[in-house]
Amino acid sequence: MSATAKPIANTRSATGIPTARLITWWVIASEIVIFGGLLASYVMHRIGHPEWAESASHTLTWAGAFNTFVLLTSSLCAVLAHKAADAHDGPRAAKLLRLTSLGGLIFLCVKAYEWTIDIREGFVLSSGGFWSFYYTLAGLHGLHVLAGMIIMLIVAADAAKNQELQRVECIGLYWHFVDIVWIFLFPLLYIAR
Amino acid sequence: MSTDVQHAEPGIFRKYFFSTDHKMIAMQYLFTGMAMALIGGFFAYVFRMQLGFPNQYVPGYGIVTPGKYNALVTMHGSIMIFWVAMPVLIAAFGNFLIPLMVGCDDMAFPRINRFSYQIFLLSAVVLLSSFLVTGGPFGGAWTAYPPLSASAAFNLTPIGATLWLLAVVLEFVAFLLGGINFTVTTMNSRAPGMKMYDIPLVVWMIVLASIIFMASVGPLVAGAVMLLFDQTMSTGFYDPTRGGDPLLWQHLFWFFGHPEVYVVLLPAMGIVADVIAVFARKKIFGYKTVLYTTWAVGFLSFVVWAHHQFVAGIDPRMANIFSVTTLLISVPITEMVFLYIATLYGGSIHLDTPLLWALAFIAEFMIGGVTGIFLGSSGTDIYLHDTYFVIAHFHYTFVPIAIIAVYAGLTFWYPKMFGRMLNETLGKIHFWGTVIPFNVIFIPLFITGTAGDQRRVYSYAQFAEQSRPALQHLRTTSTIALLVMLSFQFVFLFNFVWSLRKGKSAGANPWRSNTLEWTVPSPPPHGNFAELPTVYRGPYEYGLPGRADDFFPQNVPD
Amino acid sequence: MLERYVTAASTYAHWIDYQFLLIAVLVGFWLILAEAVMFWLIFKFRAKDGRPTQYITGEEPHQTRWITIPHLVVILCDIVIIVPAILVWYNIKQVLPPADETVRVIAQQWAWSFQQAGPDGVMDTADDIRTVGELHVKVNTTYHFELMSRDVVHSFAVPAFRLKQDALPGRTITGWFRPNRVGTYDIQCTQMCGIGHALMAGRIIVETPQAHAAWLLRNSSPGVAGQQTPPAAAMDAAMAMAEVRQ
Amino acid sequence: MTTEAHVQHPNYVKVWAILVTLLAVSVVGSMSHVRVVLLVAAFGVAVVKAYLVAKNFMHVTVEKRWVPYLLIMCLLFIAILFAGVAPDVMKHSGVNWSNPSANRPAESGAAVKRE
Repeated sequence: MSATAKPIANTRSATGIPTARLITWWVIASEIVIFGGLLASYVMHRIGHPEWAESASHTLTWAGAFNTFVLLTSSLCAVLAHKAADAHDGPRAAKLLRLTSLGGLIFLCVKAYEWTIDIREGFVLSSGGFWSFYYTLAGLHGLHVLAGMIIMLIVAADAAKNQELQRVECIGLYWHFVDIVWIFLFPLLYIAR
Repeated sequence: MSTDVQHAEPGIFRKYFFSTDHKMIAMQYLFTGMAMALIGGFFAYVFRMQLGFPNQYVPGYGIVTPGKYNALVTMHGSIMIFWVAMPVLIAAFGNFLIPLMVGCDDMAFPRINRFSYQIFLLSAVVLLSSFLVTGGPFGGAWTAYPPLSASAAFNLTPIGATLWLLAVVLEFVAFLLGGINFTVTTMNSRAPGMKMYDIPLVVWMIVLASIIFMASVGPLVAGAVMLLFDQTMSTGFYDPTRGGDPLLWQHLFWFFGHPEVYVVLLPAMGIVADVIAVFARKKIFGYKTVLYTTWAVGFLSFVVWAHHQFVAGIDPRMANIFSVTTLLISVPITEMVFLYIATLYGGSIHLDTPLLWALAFIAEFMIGGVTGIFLGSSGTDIYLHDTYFVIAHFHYTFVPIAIIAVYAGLTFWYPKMFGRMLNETLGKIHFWGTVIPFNVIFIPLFITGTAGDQRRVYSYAQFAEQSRPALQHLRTTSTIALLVMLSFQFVFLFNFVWSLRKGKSAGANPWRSNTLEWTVPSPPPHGNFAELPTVYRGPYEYGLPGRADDFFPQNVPD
Repeated sequence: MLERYVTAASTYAHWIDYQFLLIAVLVGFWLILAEAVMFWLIFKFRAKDGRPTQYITGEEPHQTRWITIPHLVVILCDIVIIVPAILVWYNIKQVLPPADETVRVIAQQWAWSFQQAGPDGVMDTADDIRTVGELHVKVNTTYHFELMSRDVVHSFAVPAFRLKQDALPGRTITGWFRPNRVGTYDIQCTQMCGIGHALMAGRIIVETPQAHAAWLLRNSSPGVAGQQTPPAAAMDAAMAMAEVRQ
Repeated sequence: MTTEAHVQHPNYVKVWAILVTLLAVSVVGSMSHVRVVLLVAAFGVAVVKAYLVAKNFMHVTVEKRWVPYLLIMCLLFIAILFAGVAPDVMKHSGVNWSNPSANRPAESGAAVKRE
């Protein structure tokens, strides 16, 4: 949507928060309850089933840790992109956003590698409660990473032309949220015994 | 920025199918919802015929077998709640009214808005397509309790169950996008001068409903993913033989399912508030109090869900807590209804069709409300749970919400939507022809319920106590009343279509109303306002002393 | 009040009936009052020429009084309702009186099967009596039932006893009832459990001690009743298959 | 339309360095076999990391007051959900009910697949 075609509704800001950022907050709020519901279900099962710890010990902690590192770093790039956008430096913001989505790509590759190993060892989606939650949680999170990457590349394309710079911050917010989700998934799926 | 690029009249195809104009999207939601309502109504006709005249050939359908009966009641429930009440009450009225009432030219995110409708349409198609697959549509009740819903070996609808689940999830996504859009538009895009308490109640209520939906649906989306994997990938989330727990789904479902009741109730309440204010020529009694009670209801609706599960095998101690919170929620709702009744005091009440509908809403909804007390108090629920008493109770809330309030809204805003007035006589005929049979349908069901008729049963032949002739007479009565009610709906359809062409033209403000949507021509042009309005006062300034005419539009300077 | 529509055949049936009556009286009063006030207002303030609308914000205390006072009374009514409601619940679902007899209730698609101790009065012995679709109990005897399900969620409901409890696969749920009137009463399944849901009927037969003893003797030799597949279930299964094929 | 900078940007690299250090801490802590140490290293650190990201990267603290309240509200609802569900799902027995099938370790791997 090129800037001229925007309805006036989109340009108003009665709350003092720009419309784009406002909708981002609402999206994040609705994501919190989606992930929250799944995590709550997992946690109460996990506490109720101590024997799941045995399955959990098969997960590749180092891979999870490396992925955490990747996401933290990409979050850094995202927030630096936001800083650049505030300085009206579109091209730099675009560069940093592309770097961020590169981080997302690495994350997904590591995940793929990791899952290959798990499946080779015979742990699939239907191999008992822990593995069902493990693949479901990580899979849902992975989908969010993928979606974030795609949107980020689109935003970057605009930003490179110094257009829609306000979107840089918004996609950044979303990315940080995905990061935070992983910050909790990592101990829940890999470390807790 | 120049808006003329945006507001040039687009071509026919873009206009009717890929329009981003909120009014067009509202119409798409409205007509999709009405079409689904016809389908859901037809299902009701079929299974009521089976209950009224057991094992007879049903004209237009045929013989109702047990499996078909289950599918019919399941689809009736799902369609009426997810594909009729929500699209019409929230999406249709929300899309049409919010930009007009807050005084801006469109939704804040028109393309997200269009996208949400397209997903919704897809969900409807997916649902209906389940009638074509082997095994037929899902028949495990709209609550879809696993393991029945999780395993084809139990529900015998291998594909239907999955399609139902997919359709529901898509529908949720559509309304998440739509609801977030409503919220952002109302928060950010209000006309200059429109303060928090200058927003018409109907907008308030639609937005609060969207927020409640957004906050409650998440866990069920997660739960639906788990159920989908149980169905298709043989996981064991809800399978007790493999460390899962069937109760988890029930909790996730009702954690959304109860707030959902208020998600559809609030917009209805808002519509009724606006209609009453206009036709009683009266300021809403305690506008802010209405809002406080709404917030209270919104919060409390998150802590009552397990009253749907009192006898479902939850820990009995929990039932005590949820029983208390359930009766607690009756407090703000009662207050809201009292305020509406008090609004009538000192008005000058014009009994036009919209007001008739609005008053009928309150009168009938009160019955639905008080019968809820029987079910909310855990002691009596032991007996009444899953009987026809429950059915009668929630139809006394849902019919006023999804039928009566919707008619109030349609008859009230029809002139604005289509630029012509509905025929008043036909409107009154339709009103009485709907409301009287409605009571004749469900009062007998209260009695059969107290007599122990259980739900979702295609025939009582197996049950000596339920197959007493006296009870069968009641069932037949309610079926006949349903036929009458359904047949009167065609009066409305005729009125609707006929008035599109022949109705007398409405003009900008036929009801002499205050809110902003009446300041623009009917139907509003693309882009709504010639020049965007400024707001000087609240929406309900009727009968202000010392003014020539008894109303005072929001955009008129003092 | 409920007894006009369905017989009361267990000790706690009346507790629920009284609770029902209490609620009916209280909310009935409020419903009629509110509807009356509403219709009176509609009549009193119908549009008349030359009578202007009054401008009432409903925010001054002397106005809100008209809402708050009735509203406080409503809250009072809520309390009057909730306390006995919880008491009834507590005594039916939460605490179990000591059992004279125990019976095991097993739900499956689409039949009820029951297991109770034979003449030796001990569960899980050779002379246990297993029945399908029919439960024989002694009048004026406190029974505990252990409810379980073989496949999906069912619900064990005896309207005459005002008894209802869902049966969840994997769980064992214990409850009680004390029949106090001889007769034959329906057992319903009140939770959607598949296409045979409407055929999942059972009978509970409340007998005098003598009749019950006689029945025990008739059936006590191991494996008489109920070993054969339940007719209802078989029929339903056949029907189910037919449905799938068509 | 561009955003007028509503925040002054802290030194993000420093924040990132702290986060990575915390990550290392939690990994090292996970080697421990003392349950308490393990849990603190896992979840205590996670909470701190989440707070740092929310504060410094998402600027929640300098956003309009109601935004953090909104997010906290959503978390509160999840807490309510957990509190309402756990007595049935997390526990395997209670007043007049027990859940033997859940106590029996779920057979993993070749799980019974119904046809």
